[in-house]
Amino acid sequence: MSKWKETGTVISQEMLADGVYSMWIQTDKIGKEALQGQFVSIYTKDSGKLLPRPISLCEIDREQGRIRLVYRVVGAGTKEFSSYQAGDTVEVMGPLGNHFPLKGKKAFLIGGGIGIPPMLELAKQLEKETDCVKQMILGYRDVLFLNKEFESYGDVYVATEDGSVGTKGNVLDAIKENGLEADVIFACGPTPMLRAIKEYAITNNIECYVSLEEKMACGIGACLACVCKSKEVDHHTNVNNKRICKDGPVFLATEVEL
Amino acid sequence: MSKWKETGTVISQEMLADGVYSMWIQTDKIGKEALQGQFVSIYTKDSGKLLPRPISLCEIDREQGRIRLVYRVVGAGTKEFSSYQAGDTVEVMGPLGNHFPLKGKKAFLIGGGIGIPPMLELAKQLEKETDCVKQMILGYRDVLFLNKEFESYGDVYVATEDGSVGTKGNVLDAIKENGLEADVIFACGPTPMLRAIKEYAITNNIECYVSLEEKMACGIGACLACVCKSKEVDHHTNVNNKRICKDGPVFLATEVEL
Amino acid sequence: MEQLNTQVNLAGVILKNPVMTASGTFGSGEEYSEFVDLSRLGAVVTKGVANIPWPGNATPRIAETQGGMLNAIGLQNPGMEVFCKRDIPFLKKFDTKIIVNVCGKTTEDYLEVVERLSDEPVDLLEINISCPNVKEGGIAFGQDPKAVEAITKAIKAKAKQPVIMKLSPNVTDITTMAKAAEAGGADVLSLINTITGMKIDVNRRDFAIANRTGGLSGPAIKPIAVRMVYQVANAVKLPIIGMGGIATPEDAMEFILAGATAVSVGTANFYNPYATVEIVEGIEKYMKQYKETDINNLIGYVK
Amino acid sequence: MEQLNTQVNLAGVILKNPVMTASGTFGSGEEYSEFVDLSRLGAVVTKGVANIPWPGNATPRIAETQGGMLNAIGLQNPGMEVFCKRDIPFLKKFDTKIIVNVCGKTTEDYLEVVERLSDEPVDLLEINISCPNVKEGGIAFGQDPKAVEAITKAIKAKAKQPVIMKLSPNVTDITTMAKAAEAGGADVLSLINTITGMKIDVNRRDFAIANRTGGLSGPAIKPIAVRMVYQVANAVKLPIIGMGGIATPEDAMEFILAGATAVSVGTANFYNPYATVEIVEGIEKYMKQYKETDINNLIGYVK
Ligand SMILES: Cc1cc2nc3c(=O)[nH]c(=O)nc-3n(C[C@H](O)[C@H](O)[C@H](O)COP(=O)(O)OP(=O)(O)OC[C@H]3O[C@@H](n4cnc5c(N)ncnc54)[C@H](O)[C@@H]3O)c2cc1C
Ligand SMILES: Cc1cc2nc3c(=O)[nH]c(=O)nc-3n(C[C@H](O)[C@H](O)[C@H](O)COP(=O)(O)OP(=O)(O)OC[C@H]3O[C@@H](n4cnc5c(N)ncnc54)[C@H](O)[C@@H]3O)c2cc1C
Ligand SMILES: Cc1cc2nc3c(=O)[nH]c(=O)nc-3n(C[C@H](O)[C@H](O)[C@H](O)COP(=O)(O)O)c2cc1C
Ligand SMILES: Cc1cc2nc3c(=O)[nH]c(=O)nc-3n(C[C@H](O)[C@H](O)[C@H](O)COP(=O)(O)O)c2cc1C
Ligand code: FES
Ligand code: FES
Repeated sequence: MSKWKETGTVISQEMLADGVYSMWIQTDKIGKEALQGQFVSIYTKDSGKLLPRPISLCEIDREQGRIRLVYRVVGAGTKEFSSYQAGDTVEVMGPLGNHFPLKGKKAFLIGGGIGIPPMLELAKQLEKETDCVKQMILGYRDVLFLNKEFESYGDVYVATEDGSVGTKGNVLDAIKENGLEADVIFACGPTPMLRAIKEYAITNNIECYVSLEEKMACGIGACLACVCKSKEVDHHTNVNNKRICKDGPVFLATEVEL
Repeated sequence: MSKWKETGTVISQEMLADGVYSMWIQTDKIGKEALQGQFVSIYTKDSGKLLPRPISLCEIDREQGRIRLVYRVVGAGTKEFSSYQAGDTVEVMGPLGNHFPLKGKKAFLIGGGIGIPPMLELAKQLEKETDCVKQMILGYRDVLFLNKEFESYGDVYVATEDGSVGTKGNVLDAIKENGLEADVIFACGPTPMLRAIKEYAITNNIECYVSLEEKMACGIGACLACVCKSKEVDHHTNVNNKRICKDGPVFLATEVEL
Repeated sequence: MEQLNTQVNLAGVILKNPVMTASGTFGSGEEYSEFVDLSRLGAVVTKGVANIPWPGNATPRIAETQGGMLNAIGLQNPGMEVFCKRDIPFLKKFDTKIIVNVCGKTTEDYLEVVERLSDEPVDLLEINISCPNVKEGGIAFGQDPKAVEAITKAIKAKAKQPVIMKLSPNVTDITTMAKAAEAGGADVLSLINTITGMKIDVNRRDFAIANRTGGLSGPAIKPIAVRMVYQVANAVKLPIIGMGGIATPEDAMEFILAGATAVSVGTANFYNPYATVEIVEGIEKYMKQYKETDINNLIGYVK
Repeated sequence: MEQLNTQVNLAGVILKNPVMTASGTFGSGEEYSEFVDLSRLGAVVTKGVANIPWPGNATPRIAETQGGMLNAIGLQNPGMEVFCKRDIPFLKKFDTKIIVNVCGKTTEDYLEVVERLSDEPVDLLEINISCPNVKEGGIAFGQDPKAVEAITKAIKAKAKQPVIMKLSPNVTDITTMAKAAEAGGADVLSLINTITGMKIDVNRRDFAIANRTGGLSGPAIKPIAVRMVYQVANAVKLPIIGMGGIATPEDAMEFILAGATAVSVGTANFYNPYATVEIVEGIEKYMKQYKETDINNLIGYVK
């Protein structure tokens, strides 16, 4: 599969919740090739900031070559992106990384916080390509976003830290509270959450895919900035390291150390 | 006189000739205090470029606190400025430097290339405050700009390097060709032009004011980046250096070495 | 919440807060006093002063680089007599500490200035030992530990005020220089001075600044400066004044957490004349946000 | 107009143009071959290769800084066996020169790699003598002229290919190191490697990268790199490969005018994967604009 760096055009920009934005971008080639679970590198226009901001694909319109990013403003780069309006240009490289496999009979799609967005395209593709029953478990601190959009693909279970909506606690609490079961897990979110899910999956003998994060420079596997520890010696690196940007971001939970 | 750094608002942006732009900026305080011959420092929004771009005031609307800049795109900073549109913000510091005195019975206002703009506000103020007869001598490489706007203040003589309009040659050629005379000269433009004008002024015993340029950092006299050689030991620096940003940009031609 | 304590101690001199100006970027304060109230600052550090007036280098003296700038002003200064008569009385009008930066070509030059300043109302002396032209065979004082120790000793023997030695970053191991200054009796260290750099104008095919090389400053060099402050803070016992690319309160905190007792703001003044006071205010905000009442608890916090 | 000559000569190896990749930023070319045709480049310089696989440092390994970045990858590499079997055959498919960057912890480590490569189709060896952990009491080989000369000699005694010594900028006087490498028999010098820096996250109150310090690269360091290339070009007779912040054709020309025979593009690849080929094309445009038919006339033009 090929990759490109192109100048995309913003189609729409919308605030979903305080500090969380949704941006659709028209690309030339990237959107036509991208798959669920892949990400893109977005570049600031400010020459003082050199590195890519990796953002997962929340939705992909392959027909029209459009991608949707849902992101939280955490620093200067995402702040710049949130200022873009329809018609503005944006530098995008992608599609990057591997993708979630479309498999399973009964799946958990687990997203924590800003790890929720990539689950949307996954839900859409599982719906389109498989018969898999999808159970979305979404964990938030407090304010909800994107949860409504999951409803057409299956049952949505929400956990909030403060208990203001759904289960009080984390995504595993929501699974327990609702007595849910699955034969495959797809998860993206903060590392402590992924660690707990991995343990849960091993205990319950469930196949589990996690999407990881790390600071990136090249985004394509060349610089070795973004590695995670792997259980076995990796084929490419010849050491116990896997490149999240290239060999991931999606890994079988059992092949990486969290 | 005070100085400020403020966030101005672009009122209009217009291309006058290939690569030469005219921008009106609404300021809070700067435009209310500025005088003919002063300049402002404009800052890029790009964090990779730290230093000010000093630009002369081409016109000042003191009533409304507006300033007009006419500038040529020569590098990344001026290129960024040329992309600003009405409503955009722009970082401005000023008003900076000293100013042209309003004096003389019969004056030459000489501008060479992008040294022409500051002569416009000078012509306006001489018209308003004095009885001085103004003869504008404007030197261009080829394409003309701003020349029409000078016509309401007196006779305009043009010199072009290629002879396409007016006198073929430089501003001094235009003065000779038209047999012009003056008791005071105000000039701004490239150093070789100023050097020739200084010599002409000395030969003809005419009081002559020149506006100089140098690379600047602080723009307010603190860093000593922008000095020119002065004939006498300077009162402030205690050496033979004057600060163009603070003691200038306007100097009596006889007090500086060109 | 308790009162915030932002006071820091530099060799017995108490600064109301750790924010100072970097020598050479702030004149003697007069020009920037149109933008900021100097009484809000911990200290004002003046442009380098020599025994006699120096005309400095030819122009262009500066050039912009990405995220930074090069300068080769060449230590232009009016000489100590004019400085003492004009600039010190001006600064005395403000409620801030006065630190005079001293430069020279020979040890004797430095000593002459130090002696001239001894009865002036100056709080600290900052000795710039990375001037380009000095007698020791063309190697700046600041690049040879023996020379650093010797000149520190000589100055300490004459100085009435506590002495800050300002170190050059153009060295293999900054801790060697810091230890040499400590051995020579320095009271405080300041770092970093500019890093030697060069820019070539590819269109004119000539050096961008007349002096060929110049000193690199600004945000571009901040990671180098933070590293050196951290190294020195962990190598000597002296208080450190950190500088190099500080433009925001977060930048200042980075140096303080790395081990700086005070910080100097230089190049940032050029693009934000309000920078110093904004940093004073931002440090207080940071302390409140993290519920820290004494800035001294944050000095060298990150180990 | 005559044909342009962009060929340059590095110790007898003719590069079709002076544009190369900087070690460690381009892997072994495979990843970037999706963006650029490697046959357009003067040479591809590989990531550092050691005698055995190295796992590198803990993450985070990088941090962004203004106009630059810090990295402490820690020379992760698959070891020379996998490298020779997989990466060299891949690169041989392209019409470009192959330069292998060699790293090691001890002199013996380096020699083992150099010997292993001696019968491989490699054009030049680039020896990285600024690894953080080496046996000489913690001081990198590259910061001591005696060590530079000794290791250069040792490598030259074994190497079948011409040897490039890659110098560390973290030194007081880069010309001393350059002369030491020349005395040791180096064929070519490359500079600069990264400058040691540090970033502290003031919110987490911790080092931004796990290794605490990292190497600063990118446009921020360009003025320092140009200065060092200029100094070395005027101190030794060897050809120089210049690098440090090159992102545009103008940047490349700045190094060439300062005295570099070839240039390497590093950090710029990360934000512009097409940078190398754009620079190749831009240099040709520059030559045409200034009616210069031979790039060799521009090497060291600015004196
Ligand atoms: C594979 C992947 C997918 C991601 N998908 C999303 C998403 O869909 N939505 C979303 O809001 N965020 C996502 N992130 C996190 C996102 O990359 C960061 O929030 C963003 O880079 C912050 O940039 P900034 O300039 O605002 O922050 P700053 O803190 O100013 O950034 C400074 C530097 O750190 C890097 N950085 C900061 N936080 C992270 C992080 N969490 N992961 C990697 N690099 C980081 C930046 O890229 C930049 O180089 C993803 C990260 C990865 C690795
Ligand atoms: C007092 C004064 C008044 C000026 N008035 C005008 C004016 O009315 N209209 C106009 O078009 N230009 C004017 N200039 C020149 C203008 O400052 C430069 O053209 C502008 O700074 C170029 O910026 P850049 O980023 O486009 O170019 P770059 O070459 O990318 O700039 C790089 C650096 O060099 C500096 N620089 C480049 N050229 C000059 C120059 N000629 N003088 C001083 N600094 C320079 C820039 O400010 C910047 O710091 C004036 C200069 C001075 C000193
Ligand atoms: C224009 C300019 C002039 C300077 N003059 C002096 C000086 O006279 N004495 C001195 O010790 N340092 C001088 N410096 C160095 C600064 O004090 C400071 O050490 C350096 O610029 C790094 O800080 P910054 O990045 O905040 O500017 C000068 C720096 C600049 C930019
Ligand atoms: C992520 C990264 C990894 C690097 N790895 C190596 C290496 O393995 N060997 C080496 O000699 N230099 C290495 N370098 C240094 C570069 O080759 C180059 O000297 C330096 O980055 C300056 O060039 P630049 O500013 O264009 O990046 C690395 C640099 C970076 C940014
Ligand atoms: S970011 Fe370079 S290898 Fe992943
Ligand atoms: S630009 Fe600083 S003194 Fe003029």
